Amino acid sequence: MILVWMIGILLVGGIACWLVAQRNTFVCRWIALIAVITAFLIPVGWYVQHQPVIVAGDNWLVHFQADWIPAFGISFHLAMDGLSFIMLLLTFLLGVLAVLCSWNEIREKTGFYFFNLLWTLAGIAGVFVAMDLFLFYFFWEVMLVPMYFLIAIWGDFNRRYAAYKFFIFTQTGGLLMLLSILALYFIHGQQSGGNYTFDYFALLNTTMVGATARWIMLGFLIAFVIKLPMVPLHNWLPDAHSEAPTAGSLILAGLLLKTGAYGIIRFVLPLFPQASFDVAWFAMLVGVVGIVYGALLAFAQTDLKRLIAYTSVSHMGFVLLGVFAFREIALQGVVMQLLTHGVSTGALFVLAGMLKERLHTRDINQMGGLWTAMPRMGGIAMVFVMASLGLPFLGSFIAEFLILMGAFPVSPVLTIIASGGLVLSALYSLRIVQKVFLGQAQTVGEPPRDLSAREWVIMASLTAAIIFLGLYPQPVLDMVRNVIGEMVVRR
Amino acid sequence: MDQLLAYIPAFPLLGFLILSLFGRNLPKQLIGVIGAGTVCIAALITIVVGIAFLQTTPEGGAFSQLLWSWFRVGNLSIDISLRVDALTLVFIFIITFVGALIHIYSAFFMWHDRDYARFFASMNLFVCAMLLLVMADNLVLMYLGWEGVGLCSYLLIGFWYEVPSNCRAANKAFLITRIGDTALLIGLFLLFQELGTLNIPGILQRAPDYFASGSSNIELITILLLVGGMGKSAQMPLQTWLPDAMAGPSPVSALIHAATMVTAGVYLIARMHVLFQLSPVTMAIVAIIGAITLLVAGCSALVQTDIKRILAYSTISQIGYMFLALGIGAWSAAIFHFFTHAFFKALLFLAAGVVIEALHHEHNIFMMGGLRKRMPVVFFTFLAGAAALSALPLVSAGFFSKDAILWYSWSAANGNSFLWLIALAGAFITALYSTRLMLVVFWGEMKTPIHEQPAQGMVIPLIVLAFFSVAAGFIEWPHNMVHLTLFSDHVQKVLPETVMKQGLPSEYLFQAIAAFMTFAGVYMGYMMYYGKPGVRWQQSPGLSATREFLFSGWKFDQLYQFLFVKPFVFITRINKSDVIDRMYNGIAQASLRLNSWFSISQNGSLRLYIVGVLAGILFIITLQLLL
Amino acid sequence: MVLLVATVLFTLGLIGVLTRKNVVFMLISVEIMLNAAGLAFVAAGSRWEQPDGQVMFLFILAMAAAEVSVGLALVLQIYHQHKTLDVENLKELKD
Amino acid sequence: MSTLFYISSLVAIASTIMVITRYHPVHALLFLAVSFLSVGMIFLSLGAPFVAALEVIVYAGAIIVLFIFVVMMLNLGRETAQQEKEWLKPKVWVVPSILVLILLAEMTILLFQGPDQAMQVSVVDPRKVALSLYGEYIIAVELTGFLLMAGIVGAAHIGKHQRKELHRFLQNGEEEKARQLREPESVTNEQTVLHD
Repeated sequence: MILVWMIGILLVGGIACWLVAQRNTFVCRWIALIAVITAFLIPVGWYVQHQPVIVAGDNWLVHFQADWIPAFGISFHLAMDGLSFIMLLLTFLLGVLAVLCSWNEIREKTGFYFFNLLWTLAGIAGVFVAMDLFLFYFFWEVMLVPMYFLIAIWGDFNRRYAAYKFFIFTQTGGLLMLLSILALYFIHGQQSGGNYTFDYFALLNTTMVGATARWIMLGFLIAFVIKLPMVPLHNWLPDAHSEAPTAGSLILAGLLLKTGAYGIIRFVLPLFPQASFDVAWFAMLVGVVGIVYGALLAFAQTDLKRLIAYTSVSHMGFVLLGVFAFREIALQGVVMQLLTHGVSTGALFVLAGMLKERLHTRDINQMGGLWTAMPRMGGIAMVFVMASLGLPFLGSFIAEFLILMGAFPVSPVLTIIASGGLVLSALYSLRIVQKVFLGQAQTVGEPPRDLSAREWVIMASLTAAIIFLGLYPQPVLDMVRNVIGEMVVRR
Repeated sequence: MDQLLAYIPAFPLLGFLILSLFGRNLPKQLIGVIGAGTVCIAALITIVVGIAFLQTTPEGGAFSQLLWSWFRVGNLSIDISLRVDALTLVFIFIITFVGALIHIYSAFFMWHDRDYARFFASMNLFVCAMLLLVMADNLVLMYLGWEGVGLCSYLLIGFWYEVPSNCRAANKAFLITRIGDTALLIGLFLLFQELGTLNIPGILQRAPDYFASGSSNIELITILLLVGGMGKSAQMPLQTWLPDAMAGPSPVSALIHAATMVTAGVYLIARMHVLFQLSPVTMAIVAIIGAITLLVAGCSALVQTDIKRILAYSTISQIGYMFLALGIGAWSAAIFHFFTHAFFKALLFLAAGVVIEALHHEHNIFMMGGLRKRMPVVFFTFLAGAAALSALPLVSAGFFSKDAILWYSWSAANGNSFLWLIALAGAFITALYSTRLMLVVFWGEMKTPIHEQPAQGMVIPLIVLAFFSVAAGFIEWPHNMVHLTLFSDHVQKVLPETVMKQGLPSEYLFQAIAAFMTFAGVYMGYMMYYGKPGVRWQQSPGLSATREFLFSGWKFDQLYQFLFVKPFVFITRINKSDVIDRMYNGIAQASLRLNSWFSISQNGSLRLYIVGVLAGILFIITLQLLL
Repeated sequence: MVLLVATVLFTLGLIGVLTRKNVVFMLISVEIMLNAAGLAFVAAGSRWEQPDGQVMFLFILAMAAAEVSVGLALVLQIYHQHKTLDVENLKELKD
Repeated sequence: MSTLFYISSLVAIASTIMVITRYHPVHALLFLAVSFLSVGMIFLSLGAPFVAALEVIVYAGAIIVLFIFVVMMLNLGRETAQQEKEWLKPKVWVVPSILVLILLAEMTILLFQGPDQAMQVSVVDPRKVALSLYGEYIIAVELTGFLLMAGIVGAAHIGKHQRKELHRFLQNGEEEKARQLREPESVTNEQTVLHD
């Protein structure tokens, strides 16, 4: 039931924001903030209550099922296991920060903005807990459309182009997934003698022959790797990230990309164990290509947000590499990577947003020497740049270390190339620091302000999160151990 | 005693946290006290631990403390736990003790700097990371320290970030060491795959049973570890970052780029000695790399004009000696050289810092001169350091350690005359450039007026370090002189004894030759630079090309620039806007083009539409008729 | 035979739609075509002795009535706005 | 096949040809009425009296009347006839007519390809039609109801005499054109006033 509450609060909060904003935008902001914080507190409170049970108990921690359209075997089936729980926490944490960082940034159509923001969050949360494939598709779209509006209305100069591109890419993937879902639905229905259902757990038992399984699997996989994004399909990402408003970038980088990885772990691997194993070497190869290619492109960019966007491409390559290594260590690393990348890249985007707010540019050639004026921001930026290049004691290192460690026995050559990506990541990460914070201070106008209290709260919580994940990742690893373990066994 | 270990890195960490969070609001005095004080406390604890260790060797030869379990996944289990054995003890002593002296020195040296707090925060973090590196119980935690010192090195080289060249130097240092680090990381993966553990005692215990000596896997692992060590320790061919790293403040050069961080490679190899002993090829490579490096860097040091760059090249060269010693299996000699080198090189850098500060940030030695009378304390301490560097027999610590390496390079089982000759040539060159440095800086006439005398707080560390530069050697004498081998006895609780050849000539002969070479170097330097500082030598046209070549560090920078940097930048530049993106835009363009074609037919003429419909019907019916 | 008549009527209607330029005439021709289609339906119904053909005719009738009312309303508007009923002059879709 | 059928067919075709060749709209409408009536006769001969009645009432009655109303409202008279005469040059109608005739030929061929059976005429009485209409076709009837409703509402809405309004997509740049169109319009109004 808590799952329904979490999503419901966001949906209702979104509508309330929209309605209230006609009268008073200030109240609207507070409603949004309170809604997200409540949604955040629900799983936290639940965790505090049930903590001893989690480690010992079975995989599925919370179940909720209600009929939706029984005629077509569609039910409103939500369930949460360790993986979902982790992703939900990330979602709401970043959700709170997203609301906070759009506090002053958004001045037009505030109500509609927060409506879209909360609905996107609700969609993402839904994606992480939906256990009915139809419902999953539904939430998949719920998170897509408001995001489109966020980019298209409150974006930057080139927002239309970016929003279209984002929409077309993701929608193409989404439709392919819908086709696959339907195919799976019918195949399962025929096999089980007319018991047509979209339920995840029922569909798990579908048996398919090689070619069929491969095509259906590809439908899912393509949808997810577009979101991830995998290299030849990554082009929506730099545009969408760089044009979206700060909170939009935060959610895009921190959460939307994660839904792709989550989908692969939740659906592709368990539903099509053999078929996904067949494409594994290719997926790993593409992942490694993504690591290197993303890093090369990131190094060349002069637009700060674009640069960070390409670093996401590079980091998500690790996810692909790790997932298709089919090793427990690597999969645990992938989950860590989802978390830490969400936090660290999200933080970098927030920083870029703050810089843009102050300097009105995203061009790193026009920045420089900002450390003098903003030592606090510089320090924080240093932390996250270091996280992005995988410095130990920050969470990203654990993630990348585990992924590489897990993938190494499977494919030493690819892992070594991927490790080479670490050197490249140092290149682009240091470039950020050097171009933005180091060097001679630009003496145009008065120096920009350092962090305000609100921004300080945002950055401090992200910093605390990334350091905690780096020094004590064990709770996360314990949380997903059963899930991952079962997946490895299944293969 | 075990419970005390965590406090050694914890105090510098505490200093870092206080200074980085609240540093801006604290008064400068307090910052200095916190910055230096935390390291001093760490040094005191280290001494307490050390005394306890020496009195009663703990069970298993090491103190160890488990702090918390870092992460456990599958069969991989990594703890945050510390371990201090005899080898680590030497390192943490140097790190905290020399570190404390340097911190005290910096409290005065950096007094006028705007970012006083940031400096001490970074320095404290460095000490903490370095301590973790050497105290780590497993290789992942060691890697944490390894990267942590890299970060601090980066932050401190680029401390004066407003000068672009400093930032470039910092980036270069970070990147080149990063290449080594990545190799190290891959080595860890391979090691884990083979042995199933990353615990240092576990590895050392299992390796001899698991690996056949000289098998390809162990060679590969050790080579990867070696590359990691080469990156950090600035050995060929990854040495180019260290001279540029001198862009940082002098105490930084002293602490990070002379005494501690750059010897991390030495520590790694010594720590993993079991693996290296199993792989003779790698051992040979280590020795050869050390030999080449010491010669190449020594030659470059001969012609540098920047006082800190001279010392930087000399550092590379001295670490080359350590690698040489490691490669021939003279483990304790290598660690002993690290021990003495830490004192005298830190001393030299600190003294150089005083000189530079006194002369208005003048780095060029040919703009100095005549400082002997004006700054006597600095002169004498510098003299002690330079004597140790050039290994003057019996009166300097450097003699005892370097002589041991020279002796083993011939007499150890893996040694040979070739390595010995190179080491001997290196000794000659070292003496030559040390003399040059001394003569040019402290003799002759003054070219730049002295701006200020060093503060008392800066002089005391110099004197302490000078004392150790002379006296530290006396705890380990050559076998043929006094039978006092405190250091190697201590270290050999962990490290194996050096295997010697049979039927060697007398050790006296080698000592005499080494001493002769040193004096020859000093004499030649005296001939060339005394009185008229190298005018003839500098301006000889035939030599100027060679001089230019050596001055630029054997053109390694240019070579890398040409081989790696330029192609990389070129590739990234041409692909800035992403080729793949063009493909998708191509699709979009094509649809637009099609749209413009088709929209011609969409012209609003109703009758044309109907004709179109009619043509369609006709077409279908004709088909029906014909088929 | 009836179908032949229906076909002829249909084609005549089509000719009318194609050749006339006046919108009113075009509408008239459309009516002829609809009528011809209805004729074909009724003929088919009568051939098989089923009521369905006539039912279909009824629907066509209703549709024709609706179509002509809307169409004529449009004609009125077009005439008011453009002062012409020439389809060649009514190409507003062109860009 | 009865003689009635042949005669009424011939009349229908002839009057339809007249419809599409008339220049004057009222003439055309008169011939259209004849055409409808003769089609009604065909229905009778096919044994469908109910439909025949409807044909007369709805087509020949209601629809023709609608047309005539419009023609009267728009004042389409001799001028229109003149215009039509000018427009209907052979080069305008020859090509479409040939196309359509080809179509006719093809359809005829298709018609006669099948097994040629003599048409048996049998009466389908209105009762059967009504039963089936409100039996199996009830949904279609309701839909037709919607359609008629929509037609009425649509016609009422469109037919409202309203000011010219452009769609917002067309507004840019169309303002100018609209103004240009409106100016000669006022002139013609004056002229008509003068003529009257």
